[in-house]
Amino acid sequence: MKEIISNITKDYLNRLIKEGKRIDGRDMLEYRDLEIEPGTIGPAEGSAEIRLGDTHVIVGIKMELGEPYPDTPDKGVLTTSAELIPMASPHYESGPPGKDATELARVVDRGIREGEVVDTKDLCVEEGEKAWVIFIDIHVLDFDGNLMDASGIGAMAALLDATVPASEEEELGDDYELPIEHVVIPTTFTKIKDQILLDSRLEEEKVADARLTVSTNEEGNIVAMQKGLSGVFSYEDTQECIKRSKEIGEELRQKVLDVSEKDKV
Amino acid sequence: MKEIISNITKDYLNRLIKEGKRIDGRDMLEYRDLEIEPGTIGPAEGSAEIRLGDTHVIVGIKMELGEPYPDTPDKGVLTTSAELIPMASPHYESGPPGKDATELARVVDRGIREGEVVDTKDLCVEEGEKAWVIFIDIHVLDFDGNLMDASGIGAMAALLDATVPASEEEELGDDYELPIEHVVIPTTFTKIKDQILLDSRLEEEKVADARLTVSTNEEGNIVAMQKGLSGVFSYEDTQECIKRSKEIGEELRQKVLDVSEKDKV
Amino acid sequence: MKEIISNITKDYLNRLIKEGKRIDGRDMLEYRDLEIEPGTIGPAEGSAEIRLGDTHVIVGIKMELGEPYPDTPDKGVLTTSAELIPMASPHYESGPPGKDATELARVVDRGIREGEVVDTKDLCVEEGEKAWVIFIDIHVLDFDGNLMDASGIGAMAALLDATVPASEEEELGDDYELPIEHVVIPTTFTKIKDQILLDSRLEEEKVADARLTVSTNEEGNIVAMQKGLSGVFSYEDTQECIKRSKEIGEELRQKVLDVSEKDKV
Amino acid sequence: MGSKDMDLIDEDGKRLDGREYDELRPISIEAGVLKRADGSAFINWGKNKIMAAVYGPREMHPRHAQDPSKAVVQARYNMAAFSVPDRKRPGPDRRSVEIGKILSEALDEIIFVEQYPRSTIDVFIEVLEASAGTRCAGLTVASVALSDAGIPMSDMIASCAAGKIDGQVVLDLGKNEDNYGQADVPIGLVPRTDELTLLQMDGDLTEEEYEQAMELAMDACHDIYKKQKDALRERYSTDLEEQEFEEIPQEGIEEG
Amino acid sequence: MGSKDMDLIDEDGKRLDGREYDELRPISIEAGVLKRADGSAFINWGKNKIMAAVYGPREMHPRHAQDPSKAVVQARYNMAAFSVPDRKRPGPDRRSVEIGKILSEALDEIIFVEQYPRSTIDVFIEVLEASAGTRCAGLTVASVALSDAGIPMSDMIASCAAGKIDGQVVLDLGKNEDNYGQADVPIGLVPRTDELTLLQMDGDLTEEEYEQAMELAMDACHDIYKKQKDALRERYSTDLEEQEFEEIPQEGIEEG
Amino acid sequence: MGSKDMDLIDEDGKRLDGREYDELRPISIEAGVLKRADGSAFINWGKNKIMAAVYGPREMHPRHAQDPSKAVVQARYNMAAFSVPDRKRPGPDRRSVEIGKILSEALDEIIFVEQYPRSTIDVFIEVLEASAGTRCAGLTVASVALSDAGIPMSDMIASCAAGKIDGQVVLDLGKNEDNYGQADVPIGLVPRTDELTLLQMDGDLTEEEYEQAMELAMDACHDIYKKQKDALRERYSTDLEEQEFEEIPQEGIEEG
Repeated sequence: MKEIISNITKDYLNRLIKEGKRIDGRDMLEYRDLEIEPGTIGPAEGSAEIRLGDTHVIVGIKMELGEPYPDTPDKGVLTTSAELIPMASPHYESGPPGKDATELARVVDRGIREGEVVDTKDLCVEEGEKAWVIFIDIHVLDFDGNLMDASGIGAMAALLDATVPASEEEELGDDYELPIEHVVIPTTFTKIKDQILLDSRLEEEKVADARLTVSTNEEGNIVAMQKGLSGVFSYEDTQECIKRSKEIGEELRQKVLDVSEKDKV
Repeated sequence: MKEIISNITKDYLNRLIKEGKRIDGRDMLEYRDLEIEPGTIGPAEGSAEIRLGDTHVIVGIKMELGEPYPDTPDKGVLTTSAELIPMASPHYESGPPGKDATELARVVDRGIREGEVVDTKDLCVEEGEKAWVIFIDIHVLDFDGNLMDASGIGAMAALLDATVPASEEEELGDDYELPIEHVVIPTTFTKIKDQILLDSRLEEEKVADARLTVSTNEEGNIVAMQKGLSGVFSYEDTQECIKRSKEIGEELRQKVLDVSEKDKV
Repeated sequence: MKEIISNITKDYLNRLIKEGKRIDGRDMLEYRDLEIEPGTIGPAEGSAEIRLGDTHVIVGIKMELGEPYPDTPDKGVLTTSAELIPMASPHYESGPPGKDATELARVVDRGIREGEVVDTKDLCVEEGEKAWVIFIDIHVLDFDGNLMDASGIGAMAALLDATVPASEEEELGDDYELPIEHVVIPTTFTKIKDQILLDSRLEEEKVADARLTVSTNEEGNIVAMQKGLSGVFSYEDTQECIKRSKEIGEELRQKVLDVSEKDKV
Repeated sequence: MGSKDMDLIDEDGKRLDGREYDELRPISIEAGVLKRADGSAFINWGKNKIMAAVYGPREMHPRHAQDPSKAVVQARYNMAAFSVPDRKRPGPDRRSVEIGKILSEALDEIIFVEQYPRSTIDVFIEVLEASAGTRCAGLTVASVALSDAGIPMSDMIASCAAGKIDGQVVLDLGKNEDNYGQADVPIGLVPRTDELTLLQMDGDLTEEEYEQAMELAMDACHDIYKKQKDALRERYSTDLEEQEFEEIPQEGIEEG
Repeated sequence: MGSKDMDLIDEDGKRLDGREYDELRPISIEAGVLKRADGSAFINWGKNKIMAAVYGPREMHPRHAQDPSKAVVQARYNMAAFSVPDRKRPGPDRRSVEIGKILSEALDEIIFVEQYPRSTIDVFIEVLEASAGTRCAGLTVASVALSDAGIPMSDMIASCAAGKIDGQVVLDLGKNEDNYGQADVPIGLVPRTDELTLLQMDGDLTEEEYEQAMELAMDACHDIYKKQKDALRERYSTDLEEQEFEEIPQEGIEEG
Repeated sequence: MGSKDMDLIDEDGKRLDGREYDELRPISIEAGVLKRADGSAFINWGKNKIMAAVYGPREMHPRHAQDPSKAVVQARYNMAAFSVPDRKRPGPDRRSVEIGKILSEALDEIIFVEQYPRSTIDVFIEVLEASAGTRCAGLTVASVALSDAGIPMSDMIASCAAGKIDGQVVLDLGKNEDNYGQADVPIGLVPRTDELTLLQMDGDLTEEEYEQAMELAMDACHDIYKKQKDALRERYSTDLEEQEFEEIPQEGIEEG
């Protein structure tokens, strides 16, 4: 699964970074162009197509009636899946989700769940018996780094696009917009030697020592974090990432709301 | 999975065919001896043992009460499975069905389903709630080519042999014969160089460029077709196969009805 | 999976045994020290930790309400699983249970089931609808031979420790001790050349030709047997093993009852 | 094919979506749409949205599956969970396995596989939105992606289906027509030779109806072939305008 | 073993199917019944119908599973979905895995495995119809198939069970006897040495009952052994009469 | 994190189990508790009971997964079926896969992996009883097991969590606090350098609360580090007292 890189390229990238430069000319804590297109998938209850540089992800939302969990009988159910299909990278393989896809799905899931993005109480149809189950499916078509953000922002935009198909069921009334309470934005940093970079491309991820995803909501609170890879962050590093995450999160949140044609939630 | 053959044998077979001959002396569009023995498996609701030359297949029918599909609430359910067990060939492996077994099961299934062989309306017990589920299981014991026909004809004969075990359930009345509406017969052709052969043996399949299965019913209509392998057929080839399929299908259909001790359906 | 041993060690062990000696100085039909500690696992309905020499096994009992089997509508359900986790031996691998784990679970299961250890009639809540399902999970932490006995005795002790959590369900009354009717003790012999050994350690198992497990109950009756490995036993061998199994079974049974603080069942 | 309790052709001979009996749904194809893949293409066919990517020729793993005389063409047909009204559970079902197999065989014919012994050419077909006819659309777009990848081929495969609805033979069944029609005949054609590399049929057809269906479908494949070539032409002209920003020393990149 | 609410022996000491306590169900064995397999045999034992096929010795895959000092005997025990009253889901369940393991071990003993290092000898046992005692019938027919394949062996394994019903020790339990009896003891015997390569027991037996059961079962194994040898004798005589039609140059056929 | 319908801190500022806000649950660690493993340790942390075993460095299989430049650290996190109130189905679920991944990464940092190219170092973490904080307890005990195995390391990882309950930042959430609290921040620390090899966070924290949580957790990690070192010291002193009975010629034992 791991993307491999030659020593020549590695040296080149490390030298660039030492000089304070990135391969595409960005500043260290600058984001790539982000295109968000909601509603591209007809049969989905909600969807969003994300292009973050050359990273291309589609997130689709499907809803079905099911049983609530026994410990939350008055709430709907959220479930997030990610497939790293072999279309997206020569190193992805067919088959059940591996470790990377599992981590990706769980990190996106926690951002949405712990950030209380969806008002799941509004998804209960009959306490303990029937509730809407929301499937968030992440489909990665082209992989040029930073899947965490592309997928997490895609999930957020797809949820904002989603409609509960109540009218398809008997006696459940009209369709209604999925009730969204918070807009959570993940931002992912990597550390290469002593330098912290935001929104890394694939080549940068290949040489990264450590990775940190910070998800914040519109109140500027932190709702989820995930460190990855073998390297380390200092406590001060994490403080720096959190500050930058709040700033850029604010911008990206506004962009997501704009394309969704929604005001603040 | 693919059966491999040496160049010597390949050349020999190609030379034979060029001379208009087959390894067992048959004409190009001639069928092998077909033995059909219905009812060999006691615990099955219906069964048939097929010997097509040295190809040896047993098809068993089991029935259980289950739920109808939501889109056909007033119909029973048909489901076909095939296992290419390692007993039948040194190249088959244990484990879940591979591509060949999957294609085999689906082609047999489509012939029966699209040919409307079984009156599935007669298998509904309670609309939307309870219906008979018919399991057609194809068990290949010995493999000398043309599994499509051996399995498809075996499935047809086993269905004609089958009894719905209604008396085993409460308040469902007496057992009754599975209601059969059409008798569908698949016939399979291969193309080797420019020659079309009917009912190929294993060695012939090994050198075949392309394969075509045509299934017809007692009205002489085509109900299913499936082309396989990498080679091509011309449109005219397919017309020739269809004509021959109707002829030989008529003969085989009579044979199936004879051993089933049934008149025309 | 199979434990491999060098020729030097093999020769050494064979020579020892020819001289009537074992690697740890025991007599041929002598058992190792057996420690049984019931109730070590808090969340389990019953548990026991077994140390048989350096073999270390934990057996946990969990209970859930479920459906009885259709052919025994008035009885609870027993199900036994074993995992040979890679912690316990460098030769165990992650993944679904292999042949050895499957045989282990089934032999333990048969001893309990055929020995009618649990009064399963007392576990039925509503005939044909609801009954307690008892999960016996065998977790092997350290493997120095004779898993059959360590696991079987551990399962017995865990069952004696178990409480039916009736009070967690509505209208099922108070918790009650799992009703135990018989105490079944498995004892396992190996045959190395012409010598029969009781309770073999790992190195002995590695050179063993054949293995025989005999399970007896408090009446001295045989309730289950299982021969394993490629070698043979004579009929007279099996008679000798049965006699010894009854003797040592009596001792071990008393030990299990003692630690369980129970009188005879 | 389904039951017949829906009128699929109106009094004027028009179909539900207003098409004539011999009219294709709107088709648009774009080549070269993914960065990582060696070749790629995207097709919009009616309401079908399908992406195809090609990787290879590359060394085949596991080795015992290699063919010492030629490349193995492996097409994977996969439906996204959200591509259909009722969510599809991820992972291959039997239908996907069969379609992957017949698409692999259909593409194998046109590729000069002998040029790449011990290799694999992987073709990934992802159905993002499905609305009847995905295997034909998938085969069509996969051929373009193979060309985009520069795989040596004798031709492309153009693919579409004809079928029978309300007793009449028509081209390119839409979703309701597929559900409530009486027959469907998907084909894959080598346009230069008019040979068939894909042929399936379901339903109930007389010999004459079969022949009508084949004529409609084979004609339409030639139209589709034009769209495939246009997409490639468009792709090459775009390439000339673009300038890649990034200049990583490419000779140094190894892939594990 | 099951509960006891069924009378299994009548006033005259006869069993449900009219057998005496020491009587086997009818057994017939045929060797050499499959074309592809290197050896094969079919057994009808009461209402059991079981086919066995042998492939090998052949190179073992994967290689890391090879034993450099001997052949590995791998028996697969499989029940057809339709072999039992309630359809069995295809694929190995825990019971099949265990039976495959103990049958592999039981057969290993008699095969000269040292003659074929790094090889596998595969024995496929397919239960087409099951009616109590399939593991014994399977072991019996597998031994014949191994002989038919020309695998060098020191002997065959003959196998049958004894058990206890209505408090009495009897031979070869039938289906109801198995369901409602009190014990079952399947054994596999090397007839020349009277050694046991298979031994299991379920239920409740005193030492004396165990000894009675073993005597019944061991005696019966010698009768079964005769039937095994007869099947092989029959097979060889048939061979002399047959003429193979087909004359493909066999030296040329390689298998991948 | 869960809803908030439970009081988790009383009027005196004490938590449900009587702890202060900055107090760890009782922790005891024992090293060298398994015979077969190359290294092992057991931890009792509150009501968590977790065993860790280390095998390796040993040759990695399959070979294509080997790294020619270093050892691969593979941690497997597994919960016993009986470790939680509702029986956990055996086999890895998504949570276990993720935790195994992040623990592997957290441990990799401190091991001198370059010393063992093409090898694997396997760390098995078995949760026998689970009661909030198993990943931290698992990482802590795994570090001890690695030391016990004699794996060359730059340091150990000490791990614990801080979180927020009833609006207050506290150390080491217990089970009810985890279920009904508002945030949890598990960390893994390299005590010598105060660097973070593990960091996750769930819930809702302001920047200030995050900083309070980190200070609590980092301080506590230094206390835990002492317990880790004590466990190893205890282990070595025990070793000197013990005499192994058994004297098998060890040079002869090969492992396949």
